[in-house]
Amino acid sequence: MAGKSSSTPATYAPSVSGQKKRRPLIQADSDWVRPDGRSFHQCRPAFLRTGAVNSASGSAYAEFGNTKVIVSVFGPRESKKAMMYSDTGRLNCNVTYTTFATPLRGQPPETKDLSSMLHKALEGAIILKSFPKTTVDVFALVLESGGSDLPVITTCASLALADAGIMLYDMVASVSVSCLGKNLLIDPVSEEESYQDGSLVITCMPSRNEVTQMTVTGEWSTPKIHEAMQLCLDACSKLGKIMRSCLKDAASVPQD
Amino acid sequence: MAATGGPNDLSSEMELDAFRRLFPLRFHERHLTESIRPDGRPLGKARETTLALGAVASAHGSALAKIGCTTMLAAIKMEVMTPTVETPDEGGIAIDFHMPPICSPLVRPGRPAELAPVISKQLSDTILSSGMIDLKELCLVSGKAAWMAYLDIYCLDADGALFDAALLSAVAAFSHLQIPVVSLNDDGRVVLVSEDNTVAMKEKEPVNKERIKLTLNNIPFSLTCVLHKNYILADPTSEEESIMETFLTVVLDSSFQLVSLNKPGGPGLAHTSAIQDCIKLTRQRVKELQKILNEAISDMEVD
Amino acid sequence: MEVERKDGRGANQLRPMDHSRNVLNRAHGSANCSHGGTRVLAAVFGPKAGTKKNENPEKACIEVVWKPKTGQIGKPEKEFEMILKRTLQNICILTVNPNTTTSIIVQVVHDDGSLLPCAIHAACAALVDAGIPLKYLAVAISCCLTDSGQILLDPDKLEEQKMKAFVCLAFPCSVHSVLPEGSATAGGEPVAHGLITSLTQGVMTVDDYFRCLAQGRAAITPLSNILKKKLQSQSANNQSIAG
Amino acid sequence: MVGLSLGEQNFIKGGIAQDLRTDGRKRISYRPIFVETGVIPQASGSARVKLGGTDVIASVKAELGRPAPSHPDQGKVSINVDCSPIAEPTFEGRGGEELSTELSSALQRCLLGGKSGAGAGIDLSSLSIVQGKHCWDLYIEGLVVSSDGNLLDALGAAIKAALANTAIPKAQVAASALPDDEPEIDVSDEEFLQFDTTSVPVIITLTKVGRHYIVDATTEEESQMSSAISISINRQGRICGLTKRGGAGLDPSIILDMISVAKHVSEQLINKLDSEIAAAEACDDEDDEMDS
Repeated sequence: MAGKSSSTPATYAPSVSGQKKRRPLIQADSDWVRPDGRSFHQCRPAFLRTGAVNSASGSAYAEFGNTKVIVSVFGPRESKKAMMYSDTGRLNCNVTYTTFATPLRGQPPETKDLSSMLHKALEGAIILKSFPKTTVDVFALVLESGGSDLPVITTCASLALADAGIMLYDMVASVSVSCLGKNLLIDPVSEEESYQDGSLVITCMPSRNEVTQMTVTGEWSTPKIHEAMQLCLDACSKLGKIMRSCLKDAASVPQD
Repeated sequence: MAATGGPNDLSSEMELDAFRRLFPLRFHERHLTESIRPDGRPLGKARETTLALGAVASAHGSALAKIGCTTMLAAIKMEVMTPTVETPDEGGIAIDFHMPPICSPLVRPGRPAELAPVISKQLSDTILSSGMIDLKELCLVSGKAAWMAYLDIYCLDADGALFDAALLSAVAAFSHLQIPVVSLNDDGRVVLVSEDNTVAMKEKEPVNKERIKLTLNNIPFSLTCVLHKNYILADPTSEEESIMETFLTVVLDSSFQLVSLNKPGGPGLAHTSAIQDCIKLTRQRVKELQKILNEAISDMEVD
Repeated sequence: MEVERKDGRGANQLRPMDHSRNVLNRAHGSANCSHGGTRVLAAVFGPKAGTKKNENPEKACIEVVWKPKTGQIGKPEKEFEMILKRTLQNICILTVNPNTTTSIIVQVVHDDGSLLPCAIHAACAALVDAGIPLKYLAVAISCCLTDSGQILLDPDKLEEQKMKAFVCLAFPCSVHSVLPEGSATAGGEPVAHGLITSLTQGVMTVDDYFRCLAQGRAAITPLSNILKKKLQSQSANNQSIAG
Repeated sequence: MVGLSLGEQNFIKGGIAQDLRTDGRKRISYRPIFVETGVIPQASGSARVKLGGTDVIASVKAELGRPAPSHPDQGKVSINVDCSPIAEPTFEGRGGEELSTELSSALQRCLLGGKSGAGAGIDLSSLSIVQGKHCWDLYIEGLVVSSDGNLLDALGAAIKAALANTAIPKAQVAASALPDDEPEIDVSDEEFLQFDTTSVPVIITLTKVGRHYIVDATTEEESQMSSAISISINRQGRICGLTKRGGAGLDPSIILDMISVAKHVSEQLINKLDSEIAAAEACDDEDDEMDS
């Protein structure tokens, strides 16, 4: 029997010879084209679908270009024994990556950070008082990481929560913008993210026009932040419409 | 709820779902007497199976297999390893089965399901012992460099018969596998030969120009049956699995050789006649799955 | 075509077997079982209150911990644990003490081939020693298939690796005493012919498998008599000590 | 956790509404800040900051390392925060872990800027010694000694003071080394390279309670917060990082309003902090003269 060697020998991924991803030189507002041909203020095509996992009380699948995420929500259930009594419900988020999500086969380090960011993004939108003493578990699995993963995870999670019938103040949409020199690139792909100067990620409730989470890195002037926020907010409202239509036609076609 | 009148008349006026939740075994046995199952399938029929190749762009070979609601995503990433001394011209396959917390309510992020390592071992035993892949094809430079195929299978939705769906997705991922073209650069490291920088190609000719696809001989397919009081149910859902716990997993390869027959105990006993029926069902299932796999491969070649 | 075995045994000849019970004093039940070179020690810690998280409280829950000889618990050990647990669920009467957990710890002392059958025997003997109600004893045998298609019983480690394929089978021990007469011949076949556990490794043809099944079943009846004699003789002198 | 009765909660909210907080401060005024540098001799630089009841220590350790392949011309900086259980009983065991990861990622986001290194408070290229081969790795450690709210601002100030106190030994390539193999670095222990911390941003946390927002909230005020924003602003008034903590949603216009208030407050805070650091450095040098 070909016994599998218990400890797999050290392996390395053959990297592309010679070519290093240099940051493309961009003059101020030249007509530099983004790697996938989009204009600066154009988001990737969004594909959203609910009911991806049958054994979960609510689930959703989201695909933005190459970023593919599945989120499943397990409805209000009894929380862990260690937890004390609390008259508001609790939210428990967990984000994991598949081993083949990133081009290089390793787990990206900041999954713990992503889980707490997802938790902060969603806790503002859920009516926690509607399920006291219990916990809602939101688990996300990133099948493929193609850039701006956290916004796609947050959007897909809010769709899964709606599919699970959890009471929400409003849907939650999230978009990220990265700044490259003077230009603002919306919904960046992982290549653009690797050489961005700064980034701004906004999670907001489109129809209530409230921001539940916002993170900025890099150096920004106030007018730039204002312009970037405006850009994100109307992208979020467009995304909110797409999510609503996705929920409507999921409800209209009876579950087979 | 005094059960004076005996549970039979009680079930007649009780609402269907309550009866299904309160007396699951009796609910299923009422169906078995009419040899039909709650989701309308006859006993011997498997659920509707679909296969999609190339589901993950960042992997060298990937496949998404769906049997009823059970969904498995398998992906292969190729990395270079130095072969062991005893087998200088053989590559390696590392197979791992993951059950992320999204696939079923029983799995918590902290505690992995205890079924996952068992299925992972059964999968690697089946694939390695079935001789589907000749490890010599994974060799690049004998003794110096060979391919290590990392096959990772993720269960996206656990609704019974996990092993069958996992094996199908693994086999499909191997048939979709594209081995990258590589060449050896001066200090002995294997590097990708990307099409555009042809200038680097000049002095280093690609080592494995011709071996892009793996040849798969006798491909294993499996069917899990549940034995319950001389009934045999093929391809159980998770509800049927949790109630009737006697499983018999038969793995046959495309030339109908028995790769493995696995009955891990459970309350029921398997008599020879029951085993023969299961093998007959599995033969039928192998033909079906073979057709589905060939269709998936053919329309992958088309586009 | 008769394949000559290294240690001179005949094709159907088993290795010398030795079972001894009550070897550990702290465990509720314990047994030491050796088939030729393979030795396994099993300990049972009696029904403890409460069942684990996802277990069914109406039935007794069995938990198996498999301790390998060296190294930590990897995937093979997890698989053995699951198989042993399901096998013991078959032979134990689970409804006797519901909502309890019986934990069985199997420690591999030395592995010289056909490890699982030896572990099953050790676990059964330990359960008997602990006085856990059992429907019947499980008797296990493993047989391997040479390239020429000949079947050898109870292979040792070297034979296991050399052979084309090997099958491990577990049958219920002859069960005349416990079950009422009618149910002994379920569906025209004596219950003893039913298969509790079957685990195969390596590719073989279907009728090879059925030949292994028949050969294994033939070897079961003498094996179960030896087993029962050993257990009864042991319990006899236990009474004398206790009495 | 501090258990506040309903009366106390209304008292706090009412006070904030009338711009008079429980300890007499205005909405945008800070508690007294004490800075002490050089508290840990073995570290390359360290500082202790007391912000009212909150007391944190930051230490910077510089070590030789290899630059990351993606940025061969820059050094590496890693920030790690540890909440010690002496600060609060809930930090016992793994309790403080979640808060410390949150604080470290917020600090990382505010001080290190984007992936390409632009906008970083610390000039990473000044850390490089030999391009691609050797560079300085800065390990910044934050320790929460006692926590009375507003931990992030205190840690930001402590790190800024610790960096000001940091002295990195000068390192050159030993002349005798052959050009192609690993050049050894000899580290002189007399001349030290002082860090210019003018561009290191300072972190302002604005906590929204009811309809108003306050600066430098104590633990009681933080327990009443509906949401909070931490903004890091450098001397030129540019925003180097922003993190919205807390649950409730905020209207975008309020966020912009908060940013402008933060910019206004940051000027005073930066001047005050620089004077405190200069004072601490001065009394630090006096101690050296006294005992040398």
